[in-house]
Amino acid sequence: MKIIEMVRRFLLIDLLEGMWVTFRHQNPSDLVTEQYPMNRPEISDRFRGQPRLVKDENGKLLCTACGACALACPEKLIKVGSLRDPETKKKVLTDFDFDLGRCMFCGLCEEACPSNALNLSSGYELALYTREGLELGKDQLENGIQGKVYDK
Amino acid sequence: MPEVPDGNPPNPVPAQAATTPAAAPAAAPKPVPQPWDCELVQQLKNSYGSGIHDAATFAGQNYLVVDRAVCHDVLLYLYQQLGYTSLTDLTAVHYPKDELPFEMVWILFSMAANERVRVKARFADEESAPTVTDRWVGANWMEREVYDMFGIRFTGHPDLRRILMPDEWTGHPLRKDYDPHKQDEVWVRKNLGIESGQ
Amino acid sequence: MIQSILQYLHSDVTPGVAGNLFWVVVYVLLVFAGISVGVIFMNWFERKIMAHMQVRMGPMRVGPHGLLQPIADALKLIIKEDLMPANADKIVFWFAPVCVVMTAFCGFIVVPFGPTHAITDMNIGVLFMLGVSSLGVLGVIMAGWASNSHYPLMGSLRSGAQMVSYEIAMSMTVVSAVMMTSMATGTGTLSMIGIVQAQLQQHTWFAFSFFPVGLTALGVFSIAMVAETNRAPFDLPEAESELVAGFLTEYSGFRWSLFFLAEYAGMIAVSSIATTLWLGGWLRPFPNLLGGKNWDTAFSLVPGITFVALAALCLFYFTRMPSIRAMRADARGLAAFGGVLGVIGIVMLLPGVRVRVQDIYWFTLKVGFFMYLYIWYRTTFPRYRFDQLMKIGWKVLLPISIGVVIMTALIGVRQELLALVWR
Amino acid sequence: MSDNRFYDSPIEEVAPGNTFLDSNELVLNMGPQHPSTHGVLRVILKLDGEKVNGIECVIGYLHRGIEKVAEHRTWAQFGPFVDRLDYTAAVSNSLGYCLAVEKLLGVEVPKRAQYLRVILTELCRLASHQVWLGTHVLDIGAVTPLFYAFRDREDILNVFEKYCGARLTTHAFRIGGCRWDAYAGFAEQVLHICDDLGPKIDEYRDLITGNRIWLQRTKNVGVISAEDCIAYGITGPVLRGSGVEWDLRKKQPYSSYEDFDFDIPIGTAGDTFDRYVVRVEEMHQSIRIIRQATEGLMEGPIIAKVPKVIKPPVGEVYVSIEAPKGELGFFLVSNGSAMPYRVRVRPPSFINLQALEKMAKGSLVADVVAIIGTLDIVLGEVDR
Repeated sequence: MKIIEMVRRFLLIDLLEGMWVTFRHQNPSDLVTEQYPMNRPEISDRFRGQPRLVKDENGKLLCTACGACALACPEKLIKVGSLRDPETKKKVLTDFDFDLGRCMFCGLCEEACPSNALNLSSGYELALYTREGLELGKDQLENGIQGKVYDK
Repeated sequence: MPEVPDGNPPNPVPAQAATTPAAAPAAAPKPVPQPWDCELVQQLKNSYGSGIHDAATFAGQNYLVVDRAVCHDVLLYLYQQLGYTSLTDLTAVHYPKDELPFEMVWILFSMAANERVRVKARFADEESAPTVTDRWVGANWMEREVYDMFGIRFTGHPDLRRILMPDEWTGHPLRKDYDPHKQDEVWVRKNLGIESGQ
Repeated sequence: MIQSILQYLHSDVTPGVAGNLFWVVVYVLLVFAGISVGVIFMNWFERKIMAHMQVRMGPMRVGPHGLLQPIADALKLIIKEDLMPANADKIVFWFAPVCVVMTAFCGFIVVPFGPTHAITDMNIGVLFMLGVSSLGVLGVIMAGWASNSHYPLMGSLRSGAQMVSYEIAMSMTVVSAVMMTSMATGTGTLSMIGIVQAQLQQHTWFAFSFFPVGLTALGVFSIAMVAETNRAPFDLPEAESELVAGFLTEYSGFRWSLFFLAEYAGMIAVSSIATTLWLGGWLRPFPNLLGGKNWDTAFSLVPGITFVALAALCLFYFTRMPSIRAMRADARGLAAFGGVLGVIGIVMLLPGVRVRVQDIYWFTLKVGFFMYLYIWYRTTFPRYRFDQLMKIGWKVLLPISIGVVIMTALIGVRQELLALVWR
Repeated sequence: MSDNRFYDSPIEEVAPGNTFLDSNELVLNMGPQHPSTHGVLRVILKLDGEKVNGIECVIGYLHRGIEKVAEHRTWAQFGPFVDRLDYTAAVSNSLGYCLAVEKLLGVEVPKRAQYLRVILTELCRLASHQVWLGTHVLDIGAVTPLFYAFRDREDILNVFEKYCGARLTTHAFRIGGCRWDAYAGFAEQVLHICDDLGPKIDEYRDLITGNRIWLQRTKNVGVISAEDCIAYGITGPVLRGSGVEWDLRKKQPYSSYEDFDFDIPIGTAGDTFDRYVVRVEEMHQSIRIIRQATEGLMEGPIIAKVPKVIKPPVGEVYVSIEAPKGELGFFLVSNGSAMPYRVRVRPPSFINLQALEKMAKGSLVADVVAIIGTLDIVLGEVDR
């Protein structure tokens, strides 16, 4: 046993083993990286990304302006503005401010929502040129951030 | 199914199915402190008498409330006689309204008995606590942190400086009277060159 | 004038030996440009090979498969702001990269890319090469000193100690190869061309003569040369995880790129020594065993065929490129690159050209093997610690190399020895 | 933090204004921007040539006051913040915090949730150890294992993404159990990782463990004895590498760890190599646990009945778990309101890092880097 060890050491077998591992991996089928804008990663269903206000079949917002999300938010970055409709005596959503720049995508707001009206969707390309652009209003939450689309 | 006109569609709703849990086991009764009485406590009481204010068990965890005068001796006694060889944690809690506002907490641990015990002692403001670095080297940084965050000084500590905050910072952030938005404006202006670090 | 220029084409000596100034200048420019291009593509190869060993793609964006990446990098480095630390020793800081590049390129004066493809042939060629290449350490120490900063200082001191200690083992093995040259003729030579011709005469590469002495010498040399050029696993002077970038820490922009150029040129230079001394330099495989006119022609076709094959590969991948707008420029670039390679390949197949080019081809191939080893080591091995590095240099490589010299000498005079014993 | 300390510190004996050349010793300032200090750790080294004569850590560059933040959030709202402590093992932090609050509330977590927690926490341990392996080996100079380790970590992060929608700062568990049930195909994917990872870990072994350079660089480097470990309060793989068979998962089982069969790997010499072996072996043990937990995953509820607004009774608890870095403890003080009165995190990295001084003194510069790597610190946790 000792002799085998010595022979292995003398013939640099330990180093050659490691070199064989790296050599083997040159096989192009071992590649794992992707070319991002051309290959996009698969996003899971539960992904917590860009916040969206959900609409029902008739295109009406599900939000009832209860403010549960604003209460649940650890960063207190959600501000819900509402007016009481004089006819139906129901709250109507007027404003929904979401400061994405401070959001940590913890998902507590969508958890708190009783009507599943707020959703952290699968959008992940949220980079913008200004901080102000990250202060999303109701419009952007409804229709998504209308960023510039770049093409090579 | 709700729909969104463009951009990234919202995730399917079933992801939230778990928010309405099925029947779960009934919650256990809320824990309350029970008096803790065992040989160890008796030994301590025999040695230190009125120095041991309280010995209790809360949620299955034992703790001792001791007088500040004997706290160091109690800790050493626990180490030497009762085998609580490792200091798991050392921290403080601030109760600004109390007469003795700072409560030091030492969490000791005995590997042989697989048991933890918390030792607590109250200190007045501006009062120094005894260091335990003479027994546990690892207490060095923890005591520095307590000094940094609460302003409790430790007598006999080899190197009592701020550890997490900058050296020249004024104020001790984890005190209850330290507002979360408060900062050392002079330091921020001088060292960061901005008006506010917020 | 023109007559003498044309006359040289019929001679079979190097321009330096012929004393033909025009061709010397041409050769110097060719070698300088060739080495620079070699460094640039070495950079690309290194990044690509390392990337593939590490299951990633490497540069992919600039040009097809990142082929233009080194050129883009070079441009960036030239345009980049050239910083000089306020407390630096200005003159020394300025001179250090110049010194490093000068010494790195000087060595190529005597490197024979073919029997006539060398700038000159010196009778002390190997000695000159070793001497010049070991001067490079001067520039490194100057860089570390002039930066007036801790990391560069430590890096340059490490580099100095390291180069000096590995120089000895390296020279010892060279001595063994030089001793081998005297076997056939009885008179040894230090000339680089002479060493290769000695291998041709002895019908063997020195790596395989006196088995396993030659191979051991090559092994020792190939380890020492890695240390000599500060490459992994002996890259302590620029050990990234310890010294940030070692002696390069304060350098940026063009100055930094000069160090980079010098490092790779140095690698090529020491690999050239190894190739010349042990792997038969420019000689094609089996020049004696597979001798004769037909074999000569067959082997001389190989370079051209290689280039044509590369061109075919490029064109094949051109057809496989995804036909989307974003990739159009890349696809065209690849096709154009293939076209250029193809033209070069066809030119190389011409009878007049192929005879002169094939030496360079075989030489490059052998140097390329060492270059691949460099990259391979770098991807695989952890870095040695300084004391361990010294231990290997002084306690392992030096005794082995001295043993190699003694063995070479003993085997070389074995007949005389035996005669002595028998008598 | 500031330059004043640099000159006031006991290490610095050269008067400002003189250059370091006037002294026999060289003061090297490593960090906070340095390739191998694993974040923003600053280490001041007093060197004699290459030898380290003195060493001092300066921390706090990543201090975000998480303990203060906790006092102004509700119990549930603090959940996402603990992920930012040890960001390479967010799930473990989440488990520790949830267990502590549950202890305070006296809530019994359903069995299925406990098993899910075990699976995810062990996956997280694998991911954390892979980050450690890659960066540690990178510190010692080998580049390639980093990429292999990250490639394999990717599979685990994919499970996290599919389970809870985030890869790094997962916020995976809620007080009382789990928010999400296992997704369709969860068990298959996890078992597939278990099958896959074993051979891949062996591949690292071919690349590193037998390598003579690796052995020379790690054996007898950064040795710390078991007694010293206990005196310093060191926990986790560093303690086990010194030969103390101590693992909270076995000794004080939480979240159903008592159901699973696994070993505690321990070292003998307490050097860098032993810690390396312990961690790699721990990865194999984690795979064993995950396999058992996935195969034994029963049906049932995943969250206990917890009031919407959590108001624990007055009292304090200390609950600790075996995080990948060591014993991660949460000391919670409740005054009966909806917000914690005090949250104290016992960060394993912070306490382990203290031993750097002891371990690195008298070694070489290259060893300091290796020792920082072997302590497996995460500055998010050190500085909080």
